[in-house]
Amino acid sequence: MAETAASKARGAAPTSVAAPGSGTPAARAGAPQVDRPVKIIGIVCNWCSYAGADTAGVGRFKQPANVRLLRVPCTGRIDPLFVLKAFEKGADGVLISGCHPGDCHYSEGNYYARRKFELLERMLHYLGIPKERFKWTWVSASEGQRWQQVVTDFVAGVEKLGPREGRAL
Amino acid sequence: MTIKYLAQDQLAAFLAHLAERARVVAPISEDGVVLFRNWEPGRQVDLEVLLAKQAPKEFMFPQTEEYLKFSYRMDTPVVDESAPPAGASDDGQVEAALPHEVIEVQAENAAPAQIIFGLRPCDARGFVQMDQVFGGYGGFYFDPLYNAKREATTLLAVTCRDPRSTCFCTAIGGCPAGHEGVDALFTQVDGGFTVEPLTEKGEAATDFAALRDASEGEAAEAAEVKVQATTRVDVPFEIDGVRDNLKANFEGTSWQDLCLRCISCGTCTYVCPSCYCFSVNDSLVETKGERYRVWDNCFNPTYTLETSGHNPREKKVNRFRNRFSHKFWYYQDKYDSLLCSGCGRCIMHCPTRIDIREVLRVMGAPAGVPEAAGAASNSAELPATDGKEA
Amino acid sequence: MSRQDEIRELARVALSTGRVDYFIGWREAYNPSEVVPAFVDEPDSVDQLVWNDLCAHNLTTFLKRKMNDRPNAKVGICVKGCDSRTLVALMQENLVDRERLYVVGVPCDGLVDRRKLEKEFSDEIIDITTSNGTVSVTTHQGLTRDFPKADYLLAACGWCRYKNAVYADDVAGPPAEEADRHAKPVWTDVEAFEALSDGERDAMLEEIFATCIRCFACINVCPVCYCWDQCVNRSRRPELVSQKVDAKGNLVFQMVHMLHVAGRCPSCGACDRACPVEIPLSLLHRKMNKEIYDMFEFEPGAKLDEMPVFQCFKIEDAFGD
Amino acid sequence: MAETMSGAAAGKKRLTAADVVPGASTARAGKLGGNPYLPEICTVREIIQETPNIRTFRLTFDDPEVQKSFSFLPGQVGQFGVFGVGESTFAITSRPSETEYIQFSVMKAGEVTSAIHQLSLGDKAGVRAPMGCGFPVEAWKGKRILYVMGGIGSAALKATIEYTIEHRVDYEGISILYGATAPENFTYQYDIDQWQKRDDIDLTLTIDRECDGWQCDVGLVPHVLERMNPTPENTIAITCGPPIMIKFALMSFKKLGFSDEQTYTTLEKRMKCGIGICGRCNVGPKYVCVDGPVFSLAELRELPDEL
Repeated sequence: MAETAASKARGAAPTSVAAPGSGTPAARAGAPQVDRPVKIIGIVCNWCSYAGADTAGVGRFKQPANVRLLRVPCTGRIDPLFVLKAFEKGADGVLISGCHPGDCHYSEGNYYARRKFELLERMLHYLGIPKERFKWTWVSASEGQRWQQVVTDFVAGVEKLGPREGRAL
Repeated sequence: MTIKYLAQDQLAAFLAHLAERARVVAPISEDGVVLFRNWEPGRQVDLEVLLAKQAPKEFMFPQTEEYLKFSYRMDTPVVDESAPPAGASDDGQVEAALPHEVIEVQAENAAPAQIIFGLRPCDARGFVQMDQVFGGYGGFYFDPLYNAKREATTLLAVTCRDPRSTCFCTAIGGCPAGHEGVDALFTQVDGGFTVEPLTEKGEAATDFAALRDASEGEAAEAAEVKVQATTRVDVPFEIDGVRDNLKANFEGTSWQDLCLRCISCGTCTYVCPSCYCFSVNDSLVETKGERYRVWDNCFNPTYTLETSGHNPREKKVNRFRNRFSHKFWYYQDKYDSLLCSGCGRCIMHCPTRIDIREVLRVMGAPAGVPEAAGAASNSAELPATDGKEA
Repeated sequence: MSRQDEIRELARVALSTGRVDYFIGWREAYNPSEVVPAFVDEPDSVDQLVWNDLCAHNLTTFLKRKMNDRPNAKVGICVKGCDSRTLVALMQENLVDRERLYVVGVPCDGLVDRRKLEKEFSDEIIDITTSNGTVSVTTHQGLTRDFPKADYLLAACGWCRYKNAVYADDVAGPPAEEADRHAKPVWTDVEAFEALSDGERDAMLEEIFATCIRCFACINVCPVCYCWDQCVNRSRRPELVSQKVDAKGNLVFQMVHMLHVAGRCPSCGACDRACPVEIPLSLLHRKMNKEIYDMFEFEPGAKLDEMPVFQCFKIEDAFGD
Repeated sequence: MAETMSGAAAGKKRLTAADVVPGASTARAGKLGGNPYLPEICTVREIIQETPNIRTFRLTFDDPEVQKSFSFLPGQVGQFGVFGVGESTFAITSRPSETEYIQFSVMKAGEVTSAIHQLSLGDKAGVRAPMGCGFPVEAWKGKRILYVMGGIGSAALKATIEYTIEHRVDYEGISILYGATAPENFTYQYDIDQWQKRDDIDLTLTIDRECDGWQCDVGLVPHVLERMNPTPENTIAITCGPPIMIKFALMSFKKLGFSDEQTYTTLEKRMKCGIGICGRCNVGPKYVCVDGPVFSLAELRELPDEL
């Protein structure tokens, strides 16, 4: 890495990487320094995944309690800003779920949504949010067991990384 | 007061000495972008680039400044049955209710001692101009947030040896070696700086062993540098009558032509040493919150937008006119001072290089003249007169 | 005829025949090293229009809603290849009225990065001229130095594949020689940044965005960002984007801008050039376009008959699990 | 040395931060001695539903000292807000002689007013008051006062009406023309009843469109005003209401022969700081928050047309 993109863009010598304070990335990327339960925001559509979570609850499927659900009418309503804001305000993970493609209550909301989420996911990785911390998937109203699986796996993934200590986001 | 001398190689030691008792702020280059930043031993002060991208006003008037902290108790308040129910609004919407039992409200105002080194006399003059509005001038309100920082700050300015073509401080009563607001004036001469303490604060800040009395030759050189610099600052417009002409030209059609290329961003106001407008916001997370002010600017379309949807300055041209009228007319009427120190940053950093000098040449001239000259956006602009032959 | 003369002639004809009410091009500002947008409404005034290596302004910004106050005027406008893509992006959304528009395509061989030249001097630049691939720069003190143009191109010009406008009514002079438009785009800058470790990227992004002052220059200059007083970045209640100016909030602020123009932003670079504190926003919008290309093989604003990718979908899209 | 710094302020003493009483609001320590950004905490004591979307809030300052010493001029305003949402400027609608409470009438419209409408009895709110300039009621002694108001505009004039009624003997006459879109949209119904009973107040009520059971006038305020045909002689006309009503009322006054010097109105602008600093409420060189909200038409005539 001879010259970084940013310093190149600013037309100067590549000093930024060695800027003060940046000398400890390894320490930051390593084990969690804060000991607290991870906080996860789940954004789910009203018609499928919220109902799916409900099904899981009614079925008494055991699942981790770290996820706080935010109910929206449709995954198509989820602005990528919601996810960015969640991370900015200190969420350790964000989980998005809605109706399976083809099953959208509004016919096509999730078709638009999946294009957005795919881009968002790639941008988040770029901004330093690893894939374990952001997941988007589909869970229908009847898939209580799938909801349990999705949540359990996701929380386990986030817990492995621990609470997030990002600088940029 | 006697003129002192600081050798160039003693500058770092001098700043380190200052840093022991106060925060030291200086123009520092990061990837070629010069900004006022905290100086620490080992960092290079950049005085070669004449003007840092932004004036150092953020150290007196931070871009985001929390000034009130408050907290709520979560107890359920006793509700009188006869009162209208809270939360249920008239249009039937159910809104999230806030907990309303405020238990603490505290004013916040941090003002540690700080020393700004390497600002220019125009930057210092910007503070003097802002002092009027924040200082309760004319019986208006006194702003404790700004003034606490202002009083805790020492301004060590450096004479502009090589003014830019966009500088016009002399046109509005300033000078590349101006004293207004400056606590001590440094002037670059051969091998170092002459140092003139101008105030008690300046005396205190420059009380340092490595400073010796300047020789006659050094003092003479500094005087010559100042004279040279002053003669090289352009006088692109005549300030006399600008206020009256702006008033007379308020409805002038040339405003429209001048603002055509403006994109209505806030760059000019945020790099300006004397623009001071702000907005106030509250934030509340669970039971704790704060009230803070954050820079705002008159080019922001929501700046004057009222709840009813009415906006007194809805169009770009209204907002554009307001900035210049405020600087050279409204402020003068109210505070007996201009609100511009002639640094030219708004010209240099405007994405479309809107030229305040051109605006004043056109709108600050007697009514009728610019229109007669063709009004067109472009023909009114004169080429910079100095510079090329220098 | 030089390209500059072609532009002047096309403008003169359009103005004198009444095809347009005013014509937007470029002209010199207070010194020849600064070029600014010019609005010409008289055929006699067209000689102020210039075309040189500093004409970086993307003039399509001035076609945005609420930017200027003559909603029904007929407008003539100069567009370079990159600018034409923002124009097409606006047309794809039916946001400009083609009936009122007269577009002059200006073939472009790459422009000079004034800021890169500024870094070579502590003094102010007052004149920049180019001939035969050499840039001559004169400073306020009277110093003149030459630089090879190839080393001081705007970053966006280095990987440009659209030297000619993708949409124009008339073209000023012969087309520029263009590499294959259908070749794979080059993303070396983004790839260099991606190659950094997570920690390094994180630290750099924080450092870069800490300097943002939220002046909204990037947003207001962006030709495809037109919400003005409705901008979500200014919303206080709900406070969707933190109104406090700090590094994290600033990154969210910029990301909101980027994601809102996703599929419509062709990385024209207007935001990078407008930023008064020189934040390299290309790090975000170029990355975004790299991913969009990877996902859809789509380039924003390249074809009139396409829809921005986030305003449509295909049932067979293969994203997610 | 502070003096030397502000050349332009020569002759006027420059304050320093030491002159500000720590932790004191301007309500405690005066306009120049306190922190003008610091609100006084108040408790909501009474809420009156005036119209479907207007409520009147009666508040007491939590500090009895502040409550005791609080005074204001009719027409002055205050910043009333909910911590965590923000503050807005409202006319003080209590009687200037009232010592027990301070009162604001708030129409639900935006962010802050919606939050204010959620306040219930016993809740705390912040108040910075008084601010701005009031009406020159002293100078008006011996004159006839004509109030012309519409809708929520009554709030801006309420304190002044009460003041002139309290000092009725000082004024030659009091006329009130009050218009609303419909009967249920009249504020201060309880006070209107009192005013109606008095024969030394000339009260005219009007609604925009006729409706069942309505006894008083029908028609838009400016029309009714012209029908009333008040004499401009020794009269001060004050108007407040929706901008469009003010505009036409002012035209009517002109038609009726009122001079600009005897016509007053109050202006409204978006405000933040309320103390003449944040910059947005200016009309030319005048700041509505500190130079207003009360302006005579003669003063307005001097200002650029940017309302």
